[in-house]
Amino acid sequence: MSDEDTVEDTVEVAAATPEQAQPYAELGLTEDEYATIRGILGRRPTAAELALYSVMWSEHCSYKSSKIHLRRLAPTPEQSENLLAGIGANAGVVDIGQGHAVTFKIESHNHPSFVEPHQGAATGVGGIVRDILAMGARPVAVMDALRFGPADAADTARVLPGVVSGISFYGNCLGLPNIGGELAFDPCYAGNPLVNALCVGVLNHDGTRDDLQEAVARGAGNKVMLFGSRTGPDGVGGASVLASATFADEEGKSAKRPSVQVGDPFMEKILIECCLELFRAGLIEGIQDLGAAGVACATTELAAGGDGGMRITLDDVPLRDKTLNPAEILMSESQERMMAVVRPGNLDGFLEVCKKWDIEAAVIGEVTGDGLLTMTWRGGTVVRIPPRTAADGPVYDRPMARPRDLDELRARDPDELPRPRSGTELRQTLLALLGSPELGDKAWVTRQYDSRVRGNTVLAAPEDGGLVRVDEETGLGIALATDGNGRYARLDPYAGARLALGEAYRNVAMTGARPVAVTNCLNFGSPEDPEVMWQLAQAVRGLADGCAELGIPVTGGNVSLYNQTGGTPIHPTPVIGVLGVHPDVRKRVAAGFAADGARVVLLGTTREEFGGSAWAHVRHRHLGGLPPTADLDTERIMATVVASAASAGLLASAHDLSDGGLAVALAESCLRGGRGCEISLQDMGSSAGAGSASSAGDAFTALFSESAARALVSVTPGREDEFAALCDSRGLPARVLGTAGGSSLVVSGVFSIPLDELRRTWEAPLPALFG
Amino acid sequence: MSRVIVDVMLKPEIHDPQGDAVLSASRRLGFGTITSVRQGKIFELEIDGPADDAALAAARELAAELLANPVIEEFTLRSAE
Amino acid sequence: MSRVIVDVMLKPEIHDPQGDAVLSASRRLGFGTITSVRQGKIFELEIDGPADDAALAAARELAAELLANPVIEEFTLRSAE
Amino acid sequence: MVTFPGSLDDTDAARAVRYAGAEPVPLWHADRDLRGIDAAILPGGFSYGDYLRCGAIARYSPVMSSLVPAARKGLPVLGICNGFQVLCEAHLLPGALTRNARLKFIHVDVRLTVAGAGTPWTRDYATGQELIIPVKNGEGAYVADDATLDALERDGAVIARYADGAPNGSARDIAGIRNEAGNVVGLMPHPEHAIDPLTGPSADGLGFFTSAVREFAGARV
Ligand SMILES: Nc1ncnc2c1ncn2[C@@H]1O[C@H](COP(=O)(O)OP(=O)(O)O)[C@@H](O)[C@H]1O
Ligand SMILES: [Mg+2]
Repeated sequence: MSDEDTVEDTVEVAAATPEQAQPYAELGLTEDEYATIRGILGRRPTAAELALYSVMWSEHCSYKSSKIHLRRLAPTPEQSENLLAGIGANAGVVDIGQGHAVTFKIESHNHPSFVEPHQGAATGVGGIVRDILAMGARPVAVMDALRFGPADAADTARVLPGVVSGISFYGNCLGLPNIGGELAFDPCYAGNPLVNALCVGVLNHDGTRDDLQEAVARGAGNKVMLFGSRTGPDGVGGASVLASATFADEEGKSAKRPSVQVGDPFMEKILIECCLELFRAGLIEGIQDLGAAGVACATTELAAGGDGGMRITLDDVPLRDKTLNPAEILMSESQERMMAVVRPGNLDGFLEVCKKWDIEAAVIGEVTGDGLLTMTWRGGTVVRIPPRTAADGPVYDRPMARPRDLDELRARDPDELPRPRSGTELRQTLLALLGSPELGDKAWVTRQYDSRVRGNTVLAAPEDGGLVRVDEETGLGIALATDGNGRYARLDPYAGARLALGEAYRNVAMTGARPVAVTNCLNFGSPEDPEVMWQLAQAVRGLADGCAELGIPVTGGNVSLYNQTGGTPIHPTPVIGVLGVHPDVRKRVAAGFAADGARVVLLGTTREEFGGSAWAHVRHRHLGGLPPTADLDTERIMATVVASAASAGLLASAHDLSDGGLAVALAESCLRGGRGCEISLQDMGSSAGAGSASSAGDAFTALFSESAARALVSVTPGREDEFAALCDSRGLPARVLGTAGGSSLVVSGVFSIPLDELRRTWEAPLPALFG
Repeated sequence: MSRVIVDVMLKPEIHDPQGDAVLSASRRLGFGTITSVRQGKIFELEIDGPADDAALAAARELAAELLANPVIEEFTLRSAE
Repeated sequence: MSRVIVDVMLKPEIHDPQGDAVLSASRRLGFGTITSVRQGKIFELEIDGPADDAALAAARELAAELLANPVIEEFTLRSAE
Repeated sequence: MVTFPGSLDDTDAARAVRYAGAEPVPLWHADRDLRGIDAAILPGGFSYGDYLRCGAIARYSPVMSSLVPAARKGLPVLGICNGFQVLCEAHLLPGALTRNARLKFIHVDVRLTVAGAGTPWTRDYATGQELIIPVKNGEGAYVADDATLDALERDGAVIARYADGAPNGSARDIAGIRNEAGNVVGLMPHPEHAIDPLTGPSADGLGFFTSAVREFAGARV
């Protein structure tokens, strides 16, 4: 847009024209923020500086509303024992022993995925993969946690298939197995789907060779390299920026800039291989991926993390569109780009590797010693700022208020809902849950994902946790799960975060792995709404307390705010990812009943807990009461029991209980193993108090309550006593329910459902909706 | 029976990795004079009745609703003899 | 600088699931008069120099070698003004 | 083992070769040198992003300019998924692979019936043997004109079929074919993902690799 003859807004021009009006509000800065910037610089910012501050100080990049709360997540020394990098790095890194370290992180791409589902979701995967790569790791797997409006809503038919095809297209083409994720539906996400993507990578960390990379620009004279795709107008600003006086040259003539970024997974794939080769050859001093806020963010963060300053020649940025001006170059969100700091002596080697992979690379500047980030364009200085002032951004302590409707919501007790009583009704209830989009088979989605590529996937969806082999010799592996439940968090955000943590932890534990670290994506409404801020603060507190109880650290994450339709925020939805270490993946445990005659055992305690349950949601579209109690002590004990039992070979299967409770878990273990079971509910549902153990009311609680910290296992035939003794020694409640085998799910005296019928019902919902 | 052809191209400012890949392949094959490639989609529609305004209007509506993604693409109509 | 457009279509005897999917979607949307849809690819080439025979020849060669797979596809050239 | 930019299942196929008892030799797409290999595998993936047509751009890489004549002279070549697509584009095999019938990428374990056990890649199987092997592709529907299909069937050049119907719309449920001489084989499903029940649905795919290894072990004696 800037013609040769337009005068560029340089630092000198800015100093000489202090009164010139600037479109700070259109760029999303408040009057106070604008004044702060003027104060920092001692003059008005140039157009390029304004663009840079506006993106760096955006909620997305600066965490200005959430930072004050996120501080709670800082791990204690005890929690960070094996932490090589934590919050503040591109992604946290955990030492898993045997010379391996693992880095993982989850990130949102909610808004882009609503505008253009396919490309939005695809570039979401691309972005999180580059974060992992920037730590020096080879990305080895991805996961996706998805939430949409009602499954049968017209817009869901537009958004869901597009999001899934985008994740499939990008992840498959990158050669990263998709090992799991989530799929949930709720009217609260109708205008605002949640698309959270997780990536995990593995790096060497063995004393002789350490692949860990840092996002820093150190050493005056070192070169700043931009490599990968060319910079185009992708994602620049949006209408408000373009409508502004400064950014459009002539009324009406301003080229329309797209806010949609298009992903190029092939470029990302060769970029990954190129970076890994650069790391191996030791050619890089510091590296940063380009995500939101592109060159502005990468230069600022590298410079802010370094020991000097940085000088950039914007003319040297390889452009796809020659008409971009400095502000646009800085803000462009073109995908598949990385920035590295390279010693002059390594420059030739660096370029050689890039050439081998057919990756375009350019020297765009160098590290200086003056403490400033300086950028020039056509000979003029268009940016000169102290980089930390842009990288750190403001911190807000926004007002908080407990939601006015919370008491009313909690008073809406699920006890008032009509409960199934007879065996026939209970049978129907189970089939209705299994046949719902919420709880039905997710294969319509997961069949579009390659879960096998790289040949190390031991468990993937629909197992509780994904499990990936890291070392072929020893069988060392990593397990991952993501979980979140917006309904629970809506009823109680503190408990909701702990429940999500507990569930992800439990899912990882079910594979036989030991949970070791946490990442999280906090999806909330507008921070300017005090009720949303209260939810956020509660959820963060819940997560922090929960992690402390479990003794594992939060290693990183992402906050996505402004998730709302009109004035209505989504349910607060903290999505928690847990990483586990599996000592030997050959001893993994899966969810399906694997042996005829195996004793089926329920671990944990069942209480009458239906607030926010799948039953209330699917059968009655009801949300009220209190969510289940998060029992992290039991989660912890259960994880150690399952890990010991798995390594001793005591378990034929293990499956966590969550949405839909025991009934759904039983059905899933039957379907997954291709084997029925016969169980009895004698004495269950005890805390329902009086009433005889065999009454249908108790059967309902036993089957559909969603008490946390429970699991359904089957025991290797012949090892029953050992397993019982193990549970006993750890004080873990373990109730024998019956045995696996046969071709029906039989609950004695209540109902019997042939596997065929279960399977038909379970497989039906998504194909019926999406073809 | 009439035939209408709908050409769908990415908007000029939208990144076209496919076109770029074809361009670099064509360079490797020695087609040095080709300086840019953009890849799009083409739909040949057969419509009941003559190639009149009504047929074109139907094609245009279909293109806008289904064939092109207005967020990133634009389309043009041609009527084939 | 000249522009040549290459249209690549599946040969008529080759099954076109994309076209069929568009056809059934168009039926669902109520476009009853559309009786057949075939989907193809379009390549817009920019070629150094005038739109002369040499430019067309280069485009034809590229189409034959790279843009179309002769086993299943056929192509036509157009020169764009 | 050829690696194109965008090859993905190359490490997996190399592992399968190791499991079969041979040494995988990496070949880089930009090198013409075949490094004295006994057999070549073109692995799955998305070479060059599969942006034009799957395999269309890889076909013109330098390594293919050496591989195509070597294959014509009898070098055993196995193309898996994307590799199959490259072999068709390079006209080492007839026909072409097109978009899946339902237009979506599909990853599913399928039952295959071995139809031609006589190639260097299938000797360890019996004709009629059933295998459980994953398919995963977006453009896996094999097409060719009827005359070509008839010829393939007449010559016994169809080496594997989908036993329960093609999940991707392949003509006549064809999952894999060989060339006339039998040394070049293209296969849509991924045997390298079925070499160990720990990481795949079975170990049924290993036979493709042991077949070739046995061939050379024998030849050298
Ligand atoms: N919910 C959270 N919990 C913990 N750390 C967080 C959270 N959200 C963000 N972070 C951390 O803040 C830093 C900046 O996050 P982000 O802007 O998403 O990274 P990037 O710049 O790589 O996109 C990262 O270290 C990230 O892990
Ligand atoms: Mg980052």
